[in-house]
Amino acid sequence: KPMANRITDIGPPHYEQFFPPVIKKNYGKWKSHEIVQPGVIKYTSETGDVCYAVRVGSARLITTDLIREIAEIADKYCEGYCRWTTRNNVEFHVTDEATLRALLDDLKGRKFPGGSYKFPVGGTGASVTNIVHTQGWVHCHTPAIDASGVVKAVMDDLFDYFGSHKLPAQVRIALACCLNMCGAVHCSDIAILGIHRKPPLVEDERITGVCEIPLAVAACPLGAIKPATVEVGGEQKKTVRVNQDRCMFCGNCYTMCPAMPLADGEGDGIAILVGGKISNRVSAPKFSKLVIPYIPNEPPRWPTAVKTVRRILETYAANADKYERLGEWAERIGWERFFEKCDIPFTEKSIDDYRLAYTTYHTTTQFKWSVHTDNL
Amino acid sequence: KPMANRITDIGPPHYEQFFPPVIKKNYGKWKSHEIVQPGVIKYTSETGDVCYAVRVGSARLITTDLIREIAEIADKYCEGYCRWTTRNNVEFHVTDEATLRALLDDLKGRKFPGGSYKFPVGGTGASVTNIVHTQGWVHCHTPAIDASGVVKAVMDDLFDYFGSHKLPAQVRIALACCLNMCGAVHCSDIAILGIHRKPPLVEDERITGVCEIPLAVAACPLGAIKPATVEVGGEQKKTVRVNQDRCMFCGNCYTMCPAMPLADGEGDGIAILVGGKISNRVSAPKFSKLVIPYIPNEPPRWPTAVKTVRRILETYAANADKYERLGEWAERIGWERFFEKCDIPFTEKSIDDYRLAYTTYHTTTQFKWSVHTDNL
Amino acid sequence: MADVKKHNTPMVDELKGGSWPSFVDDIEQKGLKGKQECLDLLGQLELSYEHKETHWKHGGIVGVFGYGGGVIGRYSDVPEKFPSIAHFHTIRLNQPSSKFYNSDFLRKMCDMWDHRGSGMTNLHGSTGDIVLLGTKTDELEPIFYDCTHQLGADLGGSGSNLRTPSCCVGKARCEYSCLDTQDICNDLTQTYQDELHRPAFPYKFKFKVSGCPNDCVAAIARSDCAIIGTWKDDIRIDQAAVQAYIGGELKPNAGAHSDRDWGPFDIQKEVIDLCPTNCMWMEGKELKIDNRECTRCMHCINVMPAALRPGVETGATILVGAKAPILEGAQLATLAIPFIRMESPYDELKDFVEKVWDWWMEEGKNRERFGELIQRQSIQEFLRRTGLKPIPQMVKEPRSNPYVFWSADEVEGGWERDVKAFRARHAA
Amino acid sequence: MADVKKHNTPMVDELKGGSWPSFVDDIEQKGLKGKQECLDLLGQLELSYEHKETHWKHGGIVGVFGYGGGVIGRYSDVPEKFPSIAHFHTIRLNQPSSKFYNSDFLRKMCDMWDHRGSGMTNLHGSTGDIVLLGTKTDELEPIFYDCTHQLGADLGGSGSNLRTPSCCVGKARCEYSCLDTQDICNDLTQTYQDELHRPAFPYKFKFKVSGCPNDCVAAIARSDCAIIGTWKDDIRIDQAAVQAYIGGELKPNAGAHSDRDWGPFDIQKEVIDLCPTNCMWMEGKELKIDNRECTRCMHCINVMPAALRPGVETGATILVGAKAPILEGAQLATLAIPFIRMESPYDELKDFVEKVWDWWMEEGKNRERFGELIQRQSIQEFLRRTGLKPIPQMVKEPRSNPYVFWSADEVEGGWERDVKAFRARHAA
Ligand code: SRM
Ligand code: SRM
Ligand code: SRM
Ligand code: SRM
Ligand code: SF4
Ligand code: SF4
Ligand code: SF4
Ligand code: SF4
Ligand code: SF4
Ligand code: SF4
Ligand code: SF4
Ligand code: SF4
Repeated sequence: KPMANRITDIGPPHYEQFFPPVIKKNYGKWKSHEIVQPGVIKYTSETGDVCYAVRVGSARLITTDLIREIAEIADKYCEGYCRWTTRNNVEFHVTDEATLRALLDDLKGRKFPGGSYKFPVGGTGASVTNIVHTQGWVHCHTPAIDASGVVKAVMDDLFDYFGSHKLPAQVRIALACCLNMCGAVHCSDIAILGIHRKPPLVEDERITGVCEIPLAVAACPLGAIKPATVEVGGEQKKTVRVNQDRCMFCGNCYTMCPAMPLADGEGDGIAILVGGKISNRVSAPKFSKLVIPYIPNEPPRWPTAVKTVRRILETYAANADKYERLGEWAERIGWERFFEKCDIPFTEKSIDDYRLAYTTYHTTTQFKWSVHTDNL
Repeated sequence: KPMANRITDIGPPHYEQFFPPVIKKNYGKWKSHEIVQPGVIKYTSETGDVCYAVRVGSARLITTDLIREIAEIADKYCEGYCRWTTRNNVEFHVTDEATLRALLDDLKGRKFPGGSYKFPVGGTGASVTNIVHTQGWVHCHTPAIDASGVVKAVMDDLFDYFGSHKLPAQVRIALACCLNMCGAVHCSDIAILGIHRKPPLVEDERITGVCEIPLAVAACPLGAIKPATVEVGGEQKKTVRVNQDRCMFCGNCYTMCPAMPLADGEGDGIAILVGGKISNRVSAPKFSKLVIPYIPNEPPRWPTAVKTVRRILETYAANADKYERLGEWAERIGWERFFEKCDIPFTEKSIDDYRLAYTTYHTTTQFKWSVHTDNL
Repeated sequence: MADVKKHNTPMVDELKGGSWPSFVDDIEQKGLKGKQECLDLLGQLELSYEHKETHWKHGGIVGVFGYGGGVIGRYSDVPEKFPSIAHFHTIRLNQPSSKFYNSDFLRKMCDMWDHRGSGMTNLHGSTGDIVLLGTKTDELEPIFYDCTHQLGADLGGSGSNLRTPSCCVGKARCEYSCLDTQDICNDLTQTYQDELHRPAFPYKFKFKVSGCPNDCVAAIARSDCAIIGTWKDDIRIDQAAVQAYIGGELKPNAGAHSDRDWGPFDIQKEVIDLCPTNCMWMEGKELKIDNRECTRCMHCINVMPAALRPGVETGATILVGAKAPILEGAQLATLAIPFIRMESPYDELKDFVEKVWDWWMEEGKNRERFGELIQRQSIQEFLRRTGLKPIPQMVKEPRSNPYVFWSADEVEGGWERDVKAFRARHAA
Repeated sequence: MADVKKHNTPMVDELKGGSWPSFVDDIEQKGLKGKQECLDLLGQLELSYEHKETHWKHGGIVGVFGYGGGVIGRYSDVPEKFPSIAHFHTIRLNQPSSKFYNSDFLRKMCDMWDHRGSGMTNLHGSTGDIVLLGTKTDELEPIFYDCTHQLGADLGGSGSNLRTPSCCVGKARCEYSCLDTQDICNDLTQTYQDELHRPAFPYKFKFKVSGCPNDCVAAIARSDCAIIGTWKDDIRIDQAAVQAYIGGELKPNAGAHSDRDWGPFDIQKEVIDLCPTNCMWMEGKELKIDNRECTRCMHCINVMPAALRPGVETGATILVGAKAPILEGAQLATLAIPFIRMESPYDELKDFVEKVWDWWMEEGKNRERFGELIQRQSIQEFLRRTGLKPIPQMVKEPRSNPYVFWSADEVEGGWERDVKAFRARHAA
């Protein structure tokens, strides 16, 4: 009887009940911190208390069995508490070194049958932490790529950077499986974005049954959709037609109308954007910029995307200054030099032609000579 | 018989015939220069030749009598040659110091009856050089302000800065008498801009006679003009109506249609923009930004505008670093600080609401406390 | 358990190798223990890997009684092959602020979800919710009942409503925090339960709360209303600790660069020269900051956390209108209120938020985010609607185009003009 | 002369005082010598000072036979009061490149203008023309005759045509110039006489030529096609002269700061630290430049002109589309060609320009500047029309929105898709 004694609008459980004692006691009293090793941050309080936060990577897409295992670890070492970070890592808190060592040992030993770590420790400081990502083919209806699989492939490749502090600054990678960009892809150091490249199909037979034509027409930001009447099986049917040359594959029509699917195995794939950031540290938050317009979908291990991300990351790592985020580096050396150093071909796809395009035009004689100009 | 022996399309006289001998001889061979005193630049050639350029201010709006006087000076000291600069100053070239001294003495002595200098020497280096300006009430049909009169008033006040090198960098002042901006007002350190603030009148009786209604309608960038039919003296007349709340006084309708005048003695006046530049030195060229939306027209000597320009100039001079242009300074200290230091009230008029407005929104937590936030 | 059907998933299986936690292994293990949904999900994923296309149908509106959000309807488009995931709706459970849990809560949740759902989750969704991944329509009401009665938990947002607010770890563990991020997040969530559960907005609306400008919850990029901690007074300096950094006893940036040799710490190069406002300098052995010129970017504090701390006169900067690209292009949040004191019950903030909503509900078009409304109607209109004053901090720079609107009452003599009088002065 | 009528001009007269050259005095003197136009102009200006409104009528199309530009029609709207300026058209005479003159030419021009016009001029107009200010319709043909026959001069541009090109002083007197600015300017003017005199464009089109990135003719802000000198090889360094600057024997920036005490010259602070690319450093007594990283901003050269000089492998950077605000907002010119060799007869440049014009004449709307066409149709279209290759130097930064256009032939399988096949894979 689910409707009996109905309770509504109680909101989330109150956070305070979930605070480990040391957190509760020292709320607002923390004085400083030190990352004692990758993945382990030691916090010191004004009260003299100390708290070690141990951060472990997670696939985010996890089962209740894995959550139970986390609960078990929490019970064993952490008085029953744990937390998740804003980037889907898990954190355990302990207050003494002995427990810390035991916990770390324990974590290292836990693996999946296939050999992957259940709880790799890392993600702090100048590392690559967990990839913020979305649903992909596991749950969404609009994706152009998978999410969890791509993330797994990329993180396997960059695993060493998760558990170490070798980079000039933190590198935040994000993935979104379509232009809706559920996540922070638009402001990430490196972003993996699912894109469609074929205009929507129009299901003339179905459209009036499943959506309102005016809504479908209005959905298109470029006015590429026009109402139309066609003959289907001898009957006049209201439908729409897409001006394919004006379509930029945003998928908004499909969001509004199920009879206009975009997904296409051959057409869909990955775009890579780089140089975004969120923190206000030194420079203001920045958008990511599109540097590679298309990489085909290559399940299950997406080798080209993986290689490309690594190449960008390592070129950055080898060249940037300490504390310098990827986008700050690219801006300091100039984008011509970024493309040159990363050996990425520059294409017209990287040139803005949307609403604010003019503000990205280069309006000075200041530029650097590069491979792009060497033959002039 | 003007049509007899008609010659057309001969283009301008060839420049070379007007080169002074030293210029002709050393074309492309100049090695370096030195500003020996404000207004006097000494050029040295690879050939060993030397040429002094003496720059004198000019009202630009000058009579043939004054030009004859210039020709006379050129004959006397410069083998008959002279030139005008891209900012409407006049330059005399001499090749030895004695002639230079004689020329400078001569120039200093030439004055108009009212006491103003005919040929003030200056405009080089870190000075305020001539104000680039336009027609104003002396010749144009769309001005919101006078040009020559305002320039005279401002330059009288800043005269000392024309003949000296006291500023952190060059300061380029420009004036345009309407939003058409015939000049470099949109990229000047300080810009004086004539603005209208009343929507166009519509002369219903006249409009069909003097312009095409569809052209008038199409002229408006904001679509504020709609065709209309009204009764004039019992007759139905085609005309237009302006949605006054959508008008931003650009004057484009008047440009296209004489029956839609904007000029209004009470409404028109001056806006001040600052921080533009053209050179690619250190920073890229920049647009000027609107910091004072309105100063009433105060002929003949525009005291408020004059005072305001001086205040901005002197605040800049007192605070900027050597080589730093006004806009570079404002960006370095932050615009909140610019308004504070210059004691200019910030109004909503300085906030962009045109096509690319979003790109001027402040999208970081980085800002400075200022008088504007002191009461929060 | 005997009847679970494992599909042939050669491609998906390749994601078991490598070091990063394998969701495939995790899910397969769970499936092999009896959860057919897990095996069907991997099976369908394999099919997607073959086709390179998703196999989920478009949307589907499902939910619980009286709520307009919190459940995302989802159906397989190959249900005959994968019948256990024919329905595969997700539940968004509103997470506790900053995502601390105890094992008791987690276990109860797992039990419930094994019982009524697929056993698969996302911890957490991008907005912050606990995402329970995959259940059937029939189970929705029971799940809701169990959540509210047994877990003391409620649904999060979806659709055109307030979305689940979220926040950084803040004062619970971070010495930088200028805000009680949890309390603010929780208070807003509780205050606006109705807005969260019953869509009445033109589109989604998100709050995110970060304790300082490092912005660890990405508020400035992802929330219609970003609440970010800051301070008005001076950065607190412990000069002895500054010397300890200079002397190498303390590791810069708390050791964040430990695995590479960047040479000895150089305060001039690593702190003073990188300060974006150039407002720091050494005076002998003293580090000096001209705080009026500081823009609180956090860099110096991040590099020397044991020596520098934010001031004590704390509050929030409010920025509005961030969003992903659909439709007009992505926006970062725009500074609206440079400083607001944040003391419970946050009335001043709520008053502002409600003015924002009033305007947006009145003028916003269907599926127009708040940031797009500002772009369409102007910051000026935003100021009028919220009663805020224009200040230069709201813009990167003053406008460069001269297209200023004036209203009749601002202009001497108003706008009524007489054509005849004009032509008396000026012959046509 | 006895019959000249001086108006009462108390306000305008106030502009005789002060130190800056007084146009009022100049004009009044000329008027008192017998030019009624001068006195009437001051009279009408006085009336404008009273009304705070212009007293010129709207436009008026006048011109000389066979030309569509070069004359701006102008009529007083109070002709009865100021009959000598009832007609007051201006003539735009195309100036010689970089505006050198000899006294003979100037005197001839003055004689002609005293005879046929008002005796008032602008030297020069903002575009660069010799502006002869004020004459009557009847005089237009005779003026044109006199100009072409006696002065060897022709009209400049006005209306929807090529406007009078102009250039900086360049190699004639400036050691920085990487271009023969005069020759380029003159050559383009002569080559495109037809385009200059007979409006066939959607709107105006301007060329300006600056010899180096200091851009003394403001090309980047004011020309549809800006031709700006630059170099590909290394900055030439005279190390002895560098030392002379350091030692104080040479004045920095050629003495441009002479009237204020800025302290002794500090090469680190004044040159090396201000270099926008940080590509300079001292190695012992040697100044070093990593020229591949230099963006040729001119700063170091400007500060130490006796020590540093542009390279010798010179050419031009071409930027297109600058304009004032009407209508879409001002534009600075956008980089189109990073480097083009500039040798007479400049065929490569002209080929580019003609492609630009073809596209613009085909697609440009009435009164749409070339820069606006690029904005409307995209840089991509610009590249297609001109055959240029996309290079990163054309943009400040790559796009941040993901709204990329693809064409069918770029996409595997093209765009023709079969709904039935799709639905065979995916049940609706
Ligand atoms: C745990 C977490 C907050 C939470 O509520 O969950 C957190 C925790 C800390 N952040 Fe963060 N940040 C967390 C997400 C973020 C995010 C959000 C994101 O990535 O989506 C950002 C903005 C990212 C961006 O700018 O693109 C973020 C930008 C920072 C910065 C700025 C770094 C920079 O160079 O720009 C600092 C300062 C620093 O690292 O010195 C910082 C500093 C910190 C400190 C040192 C604060 C403190 O004293 O406790 C914490 C440990 C940092 C570390 O891991 O080395 N945190 N931090 C998040 C951990 C995510 C993870 O699992 O990896
Ligand atoms: C004569 C003239 C060229 C001409 O063809 O007529 C000219 C001549 C010189 N300019 Fe210029 N510039 C001239 C207009 C300009 C303009 C255009 C304008 O103002 O409308 C600019 C761009 C203005 C801007 O950036 O907003 C201009 C930006 C420069 C700069 C860059 C200065 C800066 O700090 O950004 C330099 C470099 C310098 O001064 O060291 C420069 C340098 C020079 C040098 C030193 C070049 C040389 O070696 O001969 C010349 C003497 C400079 C002086 O006056 O101190 N010239 N110069 C123009 C004189 C105008 C006048 O009468 O005052
Ligand atoms: C589940 C989640 C992704 C995830 O894997 O974590 C998600 C999933 C969907 N998002 Fe999202 N969004 C999710 C967080 C976000 C975020 C991130 C955030 O909230 O911080 C964003 C970017 C920030 C923003 O709000 O702009 C985001 C921007 C969008 C958009 C584009 C909105 C825009 O204004 O640009 C859409 C399209 C729409 O609303 O029609 C969208 C639409 C969707 C839909 C409902 C698909 C659709 O077209 O209707 C997805 C349902 C997927 C599914 O079947 O489960 N989702 N979506 C996230 C919510 C989980 C949670 O509640 O915690
Ligand atoms: C005479 C001159 C101003 C001056 O005092 O020097 C001038 C005067 C006029 N300009 Fe201009 N423009 C003059 C140089 C400019 C410049 C500067 C330049 O060429 O370097 C510009 C800005 C650069 C540009 O082209 O964008 C300029 C941008 C305009 C505009 C706005 C164009 C735009 O795209 O934004 C208009 C409006 C129009 O064309 O309808 C305009 C229109 C006009 C008209 C024809 C008025 C009109 O609305 O039809 C003016 C006639 C005034 C008169 O009665 O004498 N004038 N005009 C300049 C030409 C003299 C010459 O030939 O040397
Ligand atoms: S990014 Fe697109 S495909 Fe991925 S979860 Fe969000 S809406 Fe779905
Ligand atoms: S995908 Fe986007 S651009 Fe293409 S038709 Fe649909 S709504 Fe329009
Ligand atoms: S700026 Fe305007 S008013 Fe002034 S000359 Fe140009 S068009 Fe005429
Ligand atoms: S002045 Fe400009 S905005 Fe106003 S009606 Fe005329 S064209 Fe439109
Ligand atoms: S945003 Fe600031 S207060 Fe919050 S966790 Fe990050 S560093 Fe700490
Ligand atoms: S917080 Fe940032 S701006 Fe302020 S002093 Fe530190 S580094 Fe400088
Ligand atoms: S633009 Fe360059 S070459 Fe031309 S005058 Fe100016 S400094 Fe000399
Ligand atoms: S020209 Fe500019 S960028 Fe090049 S070395 Fe000199 S200062 Fe640096």
